[in-house]
Amino acid sequence: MTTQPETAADDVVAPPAMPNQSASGFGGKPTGFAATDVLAEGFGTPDTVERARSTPDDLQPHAELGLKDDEYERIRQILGRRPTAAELAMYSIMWSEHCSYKSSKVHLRQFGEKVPQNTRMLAGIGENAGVVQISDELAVTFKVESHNHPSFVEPYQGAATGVGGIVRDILAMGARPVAVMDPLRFGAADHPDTARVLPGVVAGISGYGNCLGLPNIGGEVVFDPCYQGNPLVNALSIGVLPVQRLQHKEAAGVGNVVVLLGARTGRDGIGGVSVLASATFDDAAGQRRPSVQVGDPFMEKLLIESCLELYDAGLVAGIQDLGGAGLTCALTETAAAAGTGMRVWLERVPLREPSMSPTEILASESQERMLLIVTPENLDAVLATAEKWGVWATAIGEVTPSEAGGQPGRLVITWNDHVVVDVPPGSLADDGPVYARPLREPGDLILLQADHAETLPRPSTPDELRETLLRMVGAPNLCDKSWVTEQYDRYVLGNTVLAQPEDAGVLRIDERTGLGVALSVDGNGRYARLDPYEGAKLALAEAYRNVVVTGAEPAAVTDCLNFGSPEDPAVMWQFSEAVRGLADGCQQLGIPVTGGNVSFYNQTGAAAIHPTPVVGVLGILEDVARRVPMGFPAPADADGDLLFLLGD
Amino acid sequence: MTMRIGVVTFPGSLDDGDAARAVRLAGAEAVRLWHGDADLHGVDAVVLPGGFSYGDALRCGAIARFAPVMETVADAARGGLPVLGICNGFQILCEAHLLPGALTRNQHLHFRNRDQHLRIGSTSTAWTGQFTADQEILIPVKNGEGCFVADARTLDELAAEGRVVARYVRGNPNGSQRDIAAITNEAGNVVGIMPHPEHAVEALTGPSLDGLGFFASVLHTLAGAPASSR
Amino acid sequence: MARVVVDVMLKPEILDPQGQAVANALPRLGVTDVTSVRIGRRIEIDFDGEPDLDRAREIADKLLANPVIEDFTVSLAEVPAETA
Amino acid sequence: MARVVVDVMLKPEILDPQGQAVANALPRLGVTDVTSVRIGRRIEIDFDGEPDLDRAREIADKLLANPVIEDFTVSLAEVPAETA
Ligand SMILES: Nc1ncnc2c1ncn2[C@@H]1O[C@H](COP(=O)(O)OP(=O)(O)O)[C@@H](O)[C@H]1O
Repeated sequence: MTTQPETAADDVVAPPAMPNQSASGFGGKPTGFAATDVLAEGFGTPDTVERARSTPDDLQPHAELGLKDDEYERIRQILGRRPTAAELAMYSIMWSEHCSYKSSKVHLRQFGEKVPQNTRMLAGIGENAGVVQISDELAVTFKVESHNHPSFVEPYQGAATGVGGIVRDILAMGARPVAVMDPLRFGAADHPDTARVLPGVVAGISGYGNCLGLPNIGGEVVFDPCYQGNPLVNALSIGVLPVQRLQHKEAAGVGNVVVLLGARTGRDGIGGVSVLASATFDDAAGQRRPSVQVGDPFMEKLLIESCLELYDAGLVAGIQDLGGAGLTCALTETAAAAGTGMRVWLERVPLREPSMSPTEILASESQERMLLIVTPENLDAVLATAEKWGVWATAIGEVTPSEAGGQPGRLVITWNDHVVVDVPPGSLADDGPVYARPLREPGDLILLQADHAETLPRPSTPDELRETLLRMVGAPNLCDKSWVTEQYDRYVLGNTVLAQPEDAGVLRIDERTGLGVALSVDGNGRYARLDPYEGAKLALAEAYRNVVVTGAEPAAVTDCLNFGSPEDPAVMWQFSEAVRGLADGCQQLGIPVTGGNVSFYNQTGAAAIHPTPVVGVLGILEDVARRVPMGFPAPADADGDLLFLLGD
Repeated sequence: MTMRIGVVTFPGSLDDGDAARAVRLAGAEAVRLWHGDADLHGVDAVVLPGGFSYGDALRCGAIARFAPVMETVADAARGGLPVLGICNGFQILCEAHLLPGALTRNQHLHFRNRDQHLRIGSTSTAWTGQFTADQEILIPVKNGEGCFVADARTLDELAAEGRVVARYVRGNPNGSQRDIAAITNEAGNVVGIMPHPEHAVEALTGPSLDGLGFFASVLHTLAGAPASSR
Repeated sequence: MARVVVDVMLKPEILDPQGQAVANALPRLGVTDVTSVRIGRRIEIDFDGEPDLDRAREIADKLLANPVIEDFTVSLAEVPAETA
Repeated sequence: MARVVVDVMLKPEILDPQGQAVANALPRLGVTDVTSVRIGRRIEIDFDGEPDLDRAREIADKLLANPVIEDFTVSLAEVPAETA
């Protein structure tokens, strides 16, 4: 892990080997993103803008990449020509459900419209993570995200990189990550595939989170057959920052340098976002294998330390994590946010495999990378910090002016002097398609709701009661979770005030004053299946109560909305109801949704999972020494303590 | 005079901040030492903290052993400087051959974090003088590779020479041979312990305050009551 | 008795953080001419009677290797006399 | 380019819980004639120029194996053409 400043300083770089399909290791007919490079074959150069102009009628595999015919037409309109292979891949990634929120956008607006008056929020929806001010000097940022499909294909790496991804979101806001939580859903506890998925997922979360030095302060383990072919692996992280260290993703400042920081780029995870997360997960998982991302928590730890050092030294003008959509997303979002243009030399990106094509470099989801915008005079200091921590840092581009007349600039990407991308970045990042998909209440809902619990037989003898009780305490959803929680470090950093088996985790944030936060994540897919509106509210209420009983004052909400296919009107109805319920609930409780994540296409064949909104609530404790643990303390005197039941 | 205790940070160290906090709570000054800097900056003792130095690649502690700071630490340790290796620090001390034996994958193959009872086996080391013989303490254990192994002769020697500093009681969390949780070198200045005393120094965040004993002990040792004289 | 050896290595396109960490440490040992280090597993399976390569391949595929990210090879090996 | 392979195995007297776990799982796959499974590391080192077995042995002794619990062997290997 040496830095590579010479690449940054040098304009002359030995050209990497030509793209070579057979070296990609996937064999046979290229699929997914490799297919886009087919155009380049036989020409010795990648598909360039120039070539796209001269060969307008070349057929392009847009459908294979998940783009609808009309979406492809819109791309041609935006560009005034057919897209290049690299551009096509970028649009397919950025316009995928996962990145564009094209089916959920119209519903999620409610979170903004119904937001209560609140002065604590420093950054909200649309940022990498919401930021909440907790004192004059300090703020916290937190968010929950899904990594469901990758965790089914490869449980260990899928879950591990889920933790890695959410931690980078937190880091990108300027915060030091200080804890993680992991709401999990699996199929039946006694199903053979659960024996594959659950231990792998738990080991992955443990392996990555423990190695990063982040205490795990809570989560959920829920079993239900509806998750058999589609487990839910959600990961939450929280970080702390001094208010003035808040970072932004804007690539502002013409002439500023674009620096790629962290691990080298490899072929792992190519197309993972659009291929894995934005399609129904039905056919052989084997086909998706090349999309597996492999995490390196050690590299992420170094990345965290180097970024924090860079922030504190004031060396960062803008920053964005590389998440699901890799460089494609980071480049377009940073440029679009500032309205500037950007010029990128793709051959400067440090590669693990020299034969990667420009499209592959842009689409790679290699983990543990961040994109920095740095002023030219700070570049050397940035490279030196990276070298100190042993991470790669490479200048790969620069910020360019907006167009004449105040129009946003263009993102121009070359690869060994071939112009492979020339697009308005906003068209990728902000102006993707938006759908108001049809909604229809599920046909079986009336029957489901009519089937009351009151119709179940009740235990009527002491023996039956005993038997029922034993069955309940032994039930996988109610039993002791320490097989899972013991694999997680809850002590590291020395600020964990409450963790398992408490209903909420409590962290000390400020050792001087005792200021701290409480966090709980909850969800109940069965309630939400019966009534998604009330189910979402219930999840919110449960997390809210769990936070309140520690003595904390709830301040903010994050959510991960796990649903089936948005193309199914019944699922879309569940989704719209759940969002409405969560937004109404937050309005009533007077706390804002500061961020979250939507995960669609969680289904096996035609069968969707139960709609599963998972809600995280953050509360503030002025002094964590006054937290209320859930166990009864040993009574101080012989009379014992009095118990009260509140509420009705 | 305030004692100065160095806490080394390797790439991948995680409990370095906690170790420094424990040092401060015990009344000493914590001096942060960097793996790439061979200078110990005149500290009176050194703590090698827990974590995953170099990502635990190959074997835990295998690469950290070659860090520039470790050469100095090893020389100083042979010269009598008190050194405490906690968890990953213990692994590094074994890899550096400053302590015998090795730490291997937990027998049950899982990372395990729980509050663990230990019995102090030796109070004549630089780090345990403030405990009483056979005292039972409660501190967190958390590791994936904490199973202590050594050949029978070494194990017998450790027992015969009173160099088993602590044993697991009420359950062995990782399959360690003879329930060994902590050992010392012949001189008693170098101690390696798998559980985490630095996580049991505050009532608010730990299962007990028992961990403070290790840090209080070394201050007492340094203040002029050499371990060997008790 | 017969011994079968299964070598499991990460697929070439998969990141090998362990190998990388070792490669980065080598210069400190004075070794500068190493271009790559990859770390995998070597599994020695002793059979009671005849060595059974097909059996071993099946075990490797189901239990020893993770076909999503790893490749494996199976071979016969001499059993060193002293461990037999 | 030249590749050297270092195989590192736990000494026979050291317990190998991972190998044991695999051995215990075999009957469930219908395999009952395996007497022992041991899991070690296979390390592939690519040198820039000449393969250097002595160099590799030195690296193995100092870094790749822990002599307290492990034995190692060093050998030359063919480098598969496609990764060259
Ligand atoms: N996946 C998980 N990760 C971390 N902690 C968990 C996980 N699952 C459960 N826990 C913790 O274990 C404890 C018990 O969980 P659970 O039985 O689900 O409690 P409850 O039913 O009260 O929510 C809680 O503190 C919870 O946060």
